[in-house]
Amino acid sequence: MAEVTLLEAIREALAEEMERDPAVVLLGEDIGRYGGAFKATDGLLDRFGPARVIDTPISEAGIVGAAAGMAHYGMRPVVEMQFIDFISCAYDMLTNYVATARYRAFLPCPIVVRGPSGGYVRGGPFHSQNPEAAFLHTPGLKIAYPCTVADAKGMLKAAIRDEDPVLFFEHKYLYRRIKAELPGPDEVVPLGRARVAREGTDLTIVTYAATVWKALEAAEELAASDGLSVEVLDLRSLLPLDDEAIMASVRKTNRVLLVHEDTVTGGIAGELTARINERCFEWLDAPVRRVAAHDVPLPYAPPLEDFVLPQTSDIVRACRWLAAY
Amino acid sequence: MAEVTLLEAIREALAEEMERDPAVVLLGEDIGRYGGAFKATDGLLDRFGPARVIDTPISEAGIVGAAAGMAHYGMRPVVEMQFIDFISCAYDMLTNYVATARYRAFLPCPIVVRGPSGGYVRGGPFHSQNPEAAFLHTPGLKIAYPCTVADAKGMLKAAIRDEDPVLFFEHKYLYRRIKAELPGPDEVVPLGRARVAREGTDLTIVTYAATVWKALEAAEELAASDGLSVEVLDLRSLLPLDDEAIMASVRKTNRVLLVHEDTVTGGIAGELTARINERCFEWLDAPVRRVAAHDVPLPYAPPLEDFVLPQTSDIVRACRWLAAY
Amino acid sequence: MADTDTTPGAPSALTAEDRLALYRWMRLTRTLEERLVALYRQTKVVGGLFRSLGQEGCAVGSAYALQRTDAMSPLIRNLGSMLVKGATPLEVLRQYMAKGDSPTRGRELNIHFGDVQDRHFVGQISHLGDMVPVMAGITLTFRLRGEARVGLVYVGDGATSTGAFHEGVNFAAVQRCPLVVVVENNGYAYSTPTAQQCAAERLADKGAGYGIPGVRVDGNDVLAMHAVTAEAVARARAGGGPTLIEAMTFRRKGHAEHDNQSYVTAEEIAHWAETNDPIDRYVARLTGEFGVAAADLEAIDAAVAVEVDEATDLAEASPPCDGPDALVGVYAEPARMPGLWYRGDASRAVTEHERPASWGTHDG
Amino acid sequence: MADTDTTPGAPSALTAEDRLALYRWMRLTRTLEERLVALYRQTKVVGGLFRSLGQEGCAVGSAYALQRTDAMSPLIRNLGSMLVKGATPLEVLRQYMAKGDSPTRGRELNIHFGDVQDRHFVGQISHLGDMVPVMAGITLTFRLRGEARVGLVYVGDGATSTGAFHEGVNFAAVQRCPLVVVVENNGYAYSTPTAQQCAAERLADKGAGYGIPGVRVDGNDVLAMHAVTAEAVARARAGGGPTLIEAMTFRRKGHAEHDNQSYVTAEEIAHWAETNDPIDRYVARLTGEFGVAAADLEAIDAAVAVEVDEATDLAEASPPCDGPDALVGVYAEPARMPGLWYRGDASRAVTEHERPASWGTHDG
Ligand SMILES: Cc1ncc(C[n+]2csc(CCOP(=O)(O)OP(=O)(O)O)c2C)c(N)n1
Ligand SMILES: Cc1ncc(C[n+]2csc(CCOP(=O)(O)OP(=O)(O)O)c2C)c(N)n1
Ligand SMILES: [Mg+2]
Ligand SMILES: [Mg+2]
Repeated sequence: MAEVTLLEAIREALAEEMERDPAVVLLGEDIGRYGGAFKATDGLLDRFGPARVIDTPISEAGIVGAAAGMAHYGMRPVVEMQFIDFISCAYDMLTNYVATARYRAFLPCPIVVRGPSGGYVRGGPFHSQNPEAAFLHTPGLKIAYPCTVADAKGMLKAAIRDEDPVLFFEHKYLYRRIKAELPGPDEVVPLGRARVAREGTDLTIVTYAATVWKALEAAEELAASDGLSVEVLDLRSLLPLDDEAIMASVRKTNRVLLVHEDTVTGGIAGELTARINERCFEWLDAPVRRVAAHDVPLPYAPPLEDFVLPQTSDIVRACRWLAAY
Repeated sequence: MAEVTLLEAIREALAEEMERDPAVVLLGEDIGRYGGAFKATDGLLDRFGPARVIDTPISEAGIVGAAAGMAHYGMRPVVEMQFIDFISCAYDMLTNYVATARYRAFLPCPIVVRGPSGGYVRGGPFHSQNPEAAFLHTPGLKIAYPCTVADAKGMLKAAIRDEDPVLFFEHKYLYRRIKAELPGPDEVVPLGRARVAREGTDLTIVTYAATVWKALEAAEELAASDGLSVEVLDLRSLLPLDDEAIMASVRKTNRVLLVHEDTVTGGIAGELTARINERCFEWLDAPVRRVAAHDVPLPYAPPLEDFVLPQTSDIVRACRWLAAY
Repeated sequence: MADTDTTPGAPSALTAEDRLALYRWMRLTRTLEERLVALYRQTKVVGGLFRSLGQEGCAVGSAYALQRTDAMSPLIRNLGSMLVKGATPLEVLRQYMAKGDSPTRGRELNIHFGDVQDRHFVGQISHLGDMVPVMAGITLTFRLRGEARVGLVYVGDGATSTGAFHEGVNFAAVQRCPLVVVVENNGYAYSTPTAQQCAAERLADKGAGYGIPGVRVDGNDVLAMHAVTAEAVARARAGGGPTLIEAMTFRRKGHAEHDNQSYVTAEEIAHWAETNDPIDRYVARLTGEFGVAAADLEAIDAAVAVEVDEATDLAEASPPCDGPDALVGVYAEPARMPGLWYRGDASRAVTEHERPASWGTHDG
Repeated sequence: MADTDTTPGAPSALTAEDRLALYRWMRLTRTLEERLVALYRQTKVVGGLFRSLGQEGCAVGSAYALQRTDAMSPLIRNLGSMLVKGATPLEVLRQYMAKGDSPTRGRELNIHFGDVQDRHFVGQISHLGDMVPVMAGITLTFRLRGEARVGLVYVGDGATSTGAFHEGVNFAAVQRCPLVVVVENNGYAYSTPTAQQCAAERLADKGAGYGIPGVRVDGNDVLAMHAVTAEAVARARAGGGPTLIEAMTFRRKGHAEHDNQSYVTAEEIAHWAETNDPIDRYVARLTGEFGVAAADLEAIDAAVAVEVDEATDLAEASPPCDGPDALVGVYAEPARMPGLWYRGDASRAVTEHERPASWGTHDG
């Protein structure tokens, strides 16, 4: 089997789910003839026609609201945000209308809102965001953020089949950089389960998205240079969180480093620290620590962006500190 | 001096700041002749005229954007959200435009966005929200959430005088329930500083807003029934957080309970746990624990709302658990 | 009467039975609301109470142009539309009283409830304007599936200022969704007069900017309201896309019961009550032009009163909500949320908690 | 030519000097953009490059109607407007090359920068529509202070679909802000043709729904563009409130340099280039109707080329950004953010970090 990129895996997932279920429709800006800003939907208009690949006006709240209405009446809309940064324009619709629909009015609302997120791409403050933490305290939503080709495909399929709304983040730095062979067409990767990206015994790095790859690099380096055995846990699913997997790893290694690309203050690492502290306090041999972005809007110039975002060498240093604690 | 309600303290702060500085203007829905849904701006139109008390169309993004523009040109706009729940409609404008203005374009943006927040009032899912956590990972914003009459007045004055944008939450359950005498007209309470609401030595409750009062009730009860000495720290300022005050209390009592009205998952207690763990790990004699709302949209019927929100008895039980650890 | 684009609709389209039905819905709306006021004064209504006094013609006339399978999204002042579409007084009473067997099991207020299985009204949220995109999506679904169904969404003059209204109408127009947008221009949004909401003299003129017809109609003439809506519904059903209808009416009560409407002169309110009450106007027409006997209308009134009485008794007897039920149904799977550690297995712990006195919010 | 409401503006309002200035700004815009393309191909531009080829008349003609103290908010395709308003080629080049001495010190891209002290253009953000409310607020300030200043905000055909556009225009209309809204209808929003963005045939018709004048103008006729804008500016300055101007133009390049515009026929692009280039059209008029010697225009072209060359040299010599500078200026107080624990005092630690290859984003 040929290798595909993460972007191609997304496209395959969309195509296969559209093939499988006629209720699946796509909505978004420039997703039809143009195939989307990153070409995630390239070719799908030709294949499925304009009734299922719907180009929309520039109106994120309108699109998400329309998707919700469609979902109430049996459709399975998948909405593309041209860049995930624009999801903020649909913040009200997502948190107030979509997330609460089932609870307050018994309205099924199985929609997926997906799009390119993340930095390391010189996109500047409005094309590099990681908005996941803003949705973490919204009961009713699910949040997925895969970082491998297989997960991107399998979790997108799971998200589309899910009975509830799912925010699905795709790291654009990985879109074309990550390649792998894909398993069979029906590999659905369930939401809510973390993935052990690398086994280890001395300490655990809990992370997700692009920084999984940096954590793996750091683990490699630490094994070679320091003889440290670092476990890397890829959360993949941020809501719900896979508490079992997290706690199992912490109980094994007794030292945890949390890494994410979002700003340190208010990022998901806070919630993770609270959960670990609540359930594994007695197992901790060192404080849980965070490596994350500086608390600034993400700047655009390469030296600035590199300085603000977490880098592999940061993770290495933090691990050494933890291991020595 | 006569006692005033928290609501009156807000109104006084607005009036005094408008008196002091002609650049201070108010914008919001129904704030003029009607005086605002909760009457926070009652009488101000008559006193300051329609050029300074501006009734707006129903358009939260529009109002916040306009306030930002005014602030760039030397004004000090104070925006009222009729209910803070509607701040979600201005989420994009606040997080992307307002918060980044100084950093990305050297634009001063001293605005205050204030409004009634919080539950315990049978307001249902859309008139009871505590949206503070959604803004916590937005560098560039400040967040204030006072719970006493003096703080409401003094911090609002500080917020209006601040050079940067401040989200200012006013708990509507407290609006008319809390009364106190006010200090002199120029008591400005600086942002970024917590307040010890009650001194204690056995354990610390870190909280803010309406649950400060519940924590105080619980502390009282625990002193009487269990002989426990509970310190209650009122954060008041959520961004920036007063790390020094938090850590000082934790180092003194070695046991911490975090309490907030927002949902437990993704609420601010996560960030607090991370910071305490990072700086006071060695001082902790028990895990940091959270008492917060269940992870559901806040329902409206009294038995449901009471069940979902943290109550005094919950805090009492949690403190006993921590003290016994 | 207001300046309008349309003359009262051709009554021939409605049968004599229809005409009485319209009367009955308007009367039921008013009687039920009066009952709610009584219950509110007895503090049996939890939260605020929102009146549609004087706007019943607009709500009832428009909703009556829909079929059962058509979808509708009401505003807080569309109690009449809800009833026409099949909501029962009992549901409404239970909902306002936050009963455990209310349509939302106590989770949401007043007429914020829905039924997309049978009667096809969609539970709105408070955030104004948000229902417009949602209804655009529902009606897009109808169109894509080739179903001859339409949707109708109500917004107030105030809600036209929201970004969501704009994005939703524009989306519907571009996609030629079978959607009728009824803007109820009742002169005020809370305390804000329409002229401070929008500088256009006619909200109907917004239609042109979206490339859809915009018409203004006398919303207090139930037959005109019906006729204009029926025409828009027919156009939508035939594939002609959305219509924006501006219905001219007047809010004769405050925003909600707590609001004494001090910002409107007593004369203006009295003037509307005396000269432009939709029920009075309709009664005059029914008994005049249509030769209906006053006794027939009185019989309807009496039946309505009995219906509301019976529903009230049932609603009052309904059980309150049960705290732990709050944990059910946020997600399809798992359907129930876990409890909180400090409550242990004492899931009924709430009974020991303090109960803050009920405290109405000032908004819908 | 496009169907428009206006005939080319009375040229008498402009002096011979003004007319040459207009030419100079258009030429400078085009030459500077061509230089940016060259630098982009040399990978010296960080991120995407957005062209205004064929839209220079619209940008320059409108901005030329403003005074220095008037405020302006540009779109990504308003390089010409920025230059007219006082931005320098050097600033633009440094900004596109992410230099340490660029107007935003490397924090923001392309022409996202501002100056509200002197030249009065406001740094926009990417989120389309957001600048409209901001400009409403700025111009409301002018009105409230009794200053005879106006504002001009550019939006594309695509941005008119956003809620922020709607809320901003409505706010400005109600408040009679001295704001001119220029909708540059260049046929496309990224790949989406205007007809899929809005069902109205004329975006100018949106004006009526806000109660403000809406006019359409040939945006590729720099003099008409100037005249129509000057009229709207005069109305705003006189207290007459906002105007919505729909400028008809055409985007002859892709959304950004990476976009090969496959969704537009080569014929259509060629047709616009051959028959409706704003510079060519203006040159014909200048040398014909206005009797300007071709040599005078060539002299301007030569001077512009020198100016751009010199600016390029300076910009290339500018220093790159310094990592730790990223920590300065999020708040007024404290002006500097603390470092991160694992970097210790090694604030230059970044130099050991991997440097991902530059990778242009596909958007503005
Ligand atoms: C986005 C948003 N902002 C503010 C409110 C608060 N609010 C509730 S009803 C109302 C007035 C609505 O006026 P209108 O749309 O004219 O409807 P009417 O009440 O007159 O029927 C306001 C401001 C809200 N519900 N949603
Ligand atoms: C709210 C928002 N959604 C999506 C985008 C992505 N985007 C950037 S430019 C663009 C097209 C803009 O078209 P138009 O407004 O017509 O301006 P033009 O590029 O034609 O000058 C899109 C969709 C954005 N910047 N903001
Ligand atoms: Mg109204
Ligand atoms: Mg365009």
